[in-house]
Amino acid sequence: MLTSFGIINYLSAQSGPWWRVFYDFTSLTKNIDAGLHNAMSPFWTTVTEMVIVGILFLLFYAVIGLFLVYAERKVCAFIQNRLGPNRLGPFGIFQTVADLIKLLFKELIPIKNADHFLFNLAPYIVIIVNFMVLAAIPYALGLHAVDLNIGIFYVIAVSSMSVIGVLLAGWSSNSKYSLLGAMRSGAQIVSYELSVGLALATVVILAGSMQLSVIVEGQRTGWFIFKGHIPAVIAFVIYIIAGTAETNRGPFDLAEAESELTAGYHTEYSGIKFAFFYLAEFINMFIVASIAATIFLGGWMPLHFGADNGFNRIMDFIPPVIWFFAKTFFLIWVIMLFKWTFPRLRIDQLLTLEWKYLLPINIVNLLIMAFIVLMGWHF
Amino acid sequence: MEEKVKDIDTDEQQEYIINIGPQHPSTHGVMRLVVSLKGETVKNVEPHLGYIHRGIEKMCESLTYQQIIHLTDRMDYLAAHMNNEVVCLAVEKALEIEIPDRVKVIRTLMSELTRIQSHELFWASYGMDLGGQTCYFYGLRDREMVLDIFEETTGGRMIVSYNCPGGVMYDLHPNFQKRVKEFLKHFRKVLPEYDDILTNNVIFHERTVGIGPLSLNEAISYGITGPSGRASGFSCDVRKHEPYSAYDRVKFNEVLYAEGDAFHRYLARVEEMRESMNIIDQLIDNIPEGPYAVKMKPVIRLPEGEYYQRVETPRGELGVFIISDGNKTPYRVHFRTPNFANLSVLNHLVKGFKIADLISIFGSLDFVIPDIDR
Amino acid sequence: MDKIQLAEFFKSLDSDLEVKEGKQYTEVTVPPSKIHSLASQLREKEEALFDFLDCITGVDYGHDLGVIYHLRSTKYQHMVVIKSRTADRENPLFDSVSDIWETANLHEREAFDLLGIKFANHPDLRRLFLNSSWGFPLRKDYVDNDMITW
Amino acid sequence: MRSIINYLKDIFLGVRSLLKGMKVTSRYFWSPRSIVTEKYPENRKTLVMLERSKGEVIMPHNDKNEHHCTGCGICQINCPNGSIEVISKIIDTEDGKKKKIIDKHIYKLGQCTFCGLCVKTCPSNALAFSTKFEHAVFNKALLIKVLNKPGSQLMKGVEQ
Repeated sequence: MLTSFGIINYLSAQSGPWWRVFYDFTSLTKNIDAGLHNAMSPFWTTVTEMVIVGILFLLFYAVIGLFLVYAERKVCAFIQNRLGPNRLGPFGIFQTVADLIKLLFKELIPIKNADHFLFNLAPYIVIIVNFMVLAAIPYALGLHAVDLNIGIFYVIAVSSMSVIGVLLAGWSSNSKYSLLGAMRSGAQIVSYELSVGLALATVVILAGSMQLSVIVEGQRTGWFIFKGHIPAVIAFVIYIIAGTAETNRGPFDLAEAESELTAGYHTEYSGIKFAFFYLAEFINMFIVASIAATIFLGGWMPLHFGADNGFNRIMDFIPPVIWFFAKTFFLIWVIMLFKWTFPRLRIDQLLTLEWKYLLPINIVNLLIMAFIVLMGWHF
Repeated sequence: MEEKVKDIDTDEQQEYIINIGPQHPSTHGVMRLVVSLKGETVKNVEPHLGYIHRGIEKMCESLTYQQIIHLTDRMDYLAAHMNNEVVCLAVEKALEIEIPDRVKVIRTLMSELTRIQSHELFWASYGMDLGGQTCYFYGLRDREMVLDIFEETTGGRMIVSYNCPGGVMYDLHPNFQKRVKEFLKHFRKVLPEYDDILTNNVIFHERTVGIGPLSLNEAISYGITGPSGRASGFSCDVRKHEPYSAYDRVKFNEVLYAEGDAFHRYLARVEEMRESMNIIDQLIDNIPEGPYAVKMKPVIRLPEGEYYQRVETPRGELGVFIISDGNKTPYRVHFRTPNFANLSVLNHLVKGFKIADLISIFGSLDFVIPDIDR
Repeated sequence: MDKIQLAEFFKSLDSDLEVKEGKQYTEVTVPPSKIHSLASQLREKEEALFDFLDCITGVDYGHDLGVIYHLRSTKYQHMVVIKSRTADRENPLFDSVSDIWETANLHEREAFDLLGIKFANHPDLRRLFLNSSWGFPLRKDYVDNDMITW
Repeated sequence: MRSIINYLKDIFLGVRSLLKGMKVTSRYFWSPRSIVTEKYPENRKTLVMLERSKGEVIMPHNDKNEHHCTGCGICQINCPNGSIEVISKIIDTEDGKKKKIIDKHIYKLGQCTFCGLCVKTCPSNALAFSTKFEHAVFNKALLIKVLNKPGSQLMKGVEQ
């Protein structure tokens, strides 16, 4: 009820039609903040805002998770000449909701020889890490939970923590398959963290800032993938590959590798705890895609070429939120295409790919990018 | 069973033993592999069999020769036609019956279609074993067309039970030629796609080239036949060396490679699909007219003696050894199944490779578990 | 080599061998004690070169137990059938040929499992399909007490 | 230098092979016509089974409730796993002779392996395969069927 203060104030203060809000969320959030400040003390304002944001992110998490599960099943079905889910609702859109309900009601099978505390803790670590990264992503102009000045650094640092959850899950299950899967996952994520970091660093050089809002703003005259010439394209490709590897997906799903380790680190999990891992995989994919979209493809920034012209104004007509999600879902589709096309790598080949191919290319690429920026050859 | 129970704590080597199977996605059936690991490296693999042993050889001793046929379908269910054929050929040879040309050609055509569908399933499941799930659906999509051809003529899709001593059960369906030509046209179109997705894929190369190499001498000593043996350069095609049915009147190449690794075992199968299409091309337009079966006595009694007959199934050489004492049921039937012989090489091949390679090697040998267990 | 040459070849190896012209292949009968030496000779001799073991079949002849080997040469494509039988039903013992042909390992285990034929010097002679309390189902005197009737 | 060229060549060829694979899968993604899924329960009305499809063994009856089965029992002898049991009875015919006719032709669908020997060997063509394939029941006893309909008779003219 208190929040409606801000919205009312905002709407009454707004000059244009109500849907202008989709183009700029800054004044909306500011007005809500001001309204809350009028109603209560600064401490309680902060608490209320945190609760509101928390609830919004929980909802967002659930909706995106369910949608991505559905999308993956549909995408893989179309690739494989199948129909995919088609029973519940039109085109089976309620299939994942039904799956979720089923998973909620399923028994949580206790493992006799498992380390119960760690076993129960592991899924939450994975989920919490997801939330922490989601908070830093700019979804649209002004729709941004925290705009850290070290945004990229924070994203890299936090996302690499999810390996702890996976390792805990594998170790505490006291199962041989799980342990093998967890160890693979550990080696994999630690290695690919490097490539992710270096690929993002390439763009940081170009943008001159780590703050995500500044990076997006810097792409007003053109996305970084166009601005940075070939080095940016290479960095983008490397980021997508390394990001896919970091999410344990696609050709890099060694930690799960159902033809070798049945289900890898979450073999022993059941019910909603399994669902947490399952959802976390999809949210991870969303995170990787959204960061790639933000850093390389301009985030919520529409497709712009050069300074103010007719083309840019037509592009501006599409709201930034739609731009952001369109780019993200396109990248998610690409990552899904990887998974459903390629065979799985072996663990030593996976590390070879990282240390012998991606990392050297990445370092050279970084130098070239630094040189280009120094000489001012970028657009 | 006198199991060698290895106590992990007291074992100096600290072996890490995992069970792959009896229920596991990549054992393609009910089979248990006890794998000793050191890190991810396989030290020893011990197959435990018998989960679906049905005692077909014992059952055959109480059935007439016509009735045996329906049991052989259930050994190698992907090559049901060849399994039927081998018993029929043995019986016909024992009785010294001359088989009409039409039957020979029908059997050859059906055999080659069976080979194509079996290799397609191999392609599909091998891709899935290595993590490329889409392969499975593409392979099965095209395999369905062959199964439809089978169903139209024989009434069964996988378990065809189409042969009987003296010929085949029913005549070819009038649509047979048209359907086969449609299938060949479609398959020629999609086979390059198979190559794009899997054969030429760099990840697939990484996973298979040089994995589980088998030399020619080892292949012969271990009795590896079929495409797996031919990938090692072992010329073991029964169709060439001891032609049966109409194989003496068609031209085809025996696909031989020298490397003998998982990739060439795969490649041999893909190339065999092309050879099979050539064989079908040569025969499909000249199916001779005539009876589809010889009139046989209702009760077949084989003359006393021992009979051995071999055919080439998609997985290798299938032999049937019948000892007859002159009764209407055989005295002893023994099947020399290709998968059973091929299994013996598994431990030798996987030693020293990673656990992921175990799946790759196991898949490349293309096992059908009921054929091992019988 | 054709059948006649093969028969002569076997005579030259050991004059005691009982060589018979079967309907399909040359059939040689040897006593169990001589199997291993004969097998290694067949494998090694250049003119015969039986390097491929098709299958090993254990047979229960009612009173005797026997083993039948189908051997083939991949070079000359000729085939021979080696037979051997023993009257000892309690402890039928043959020499293992798994050191000559690796594939014999599993085939001999199968014969042991289903017929109770033992093979001396086999590296790993255990039941293959059934557990140790099971009888030997392919023997003619096997009675299945647990048979399920419909 | 050569090693660097080989290194770059490896990367180029590898990436090209991967892109080729992705081309195939993405082409199927964008072509909904290639979907081969059969929407089974919905298409039951239009589903056409292939005529020789072996669904179950039936005994065709004509409009007058007559069949061809003489009760000779050849199908029972030929069945490899005892799925067929022919129970016959002796009746007195009009002209006072004893005649053996079929009482019950019991067919155990749950045991049948669809080898087709009964249909093929029947001397009077009394048996046939139907293409019905939906046999799921909750009770195993329902899979034991009596093929001759109650009150049915041997068709006139079929040789005993």
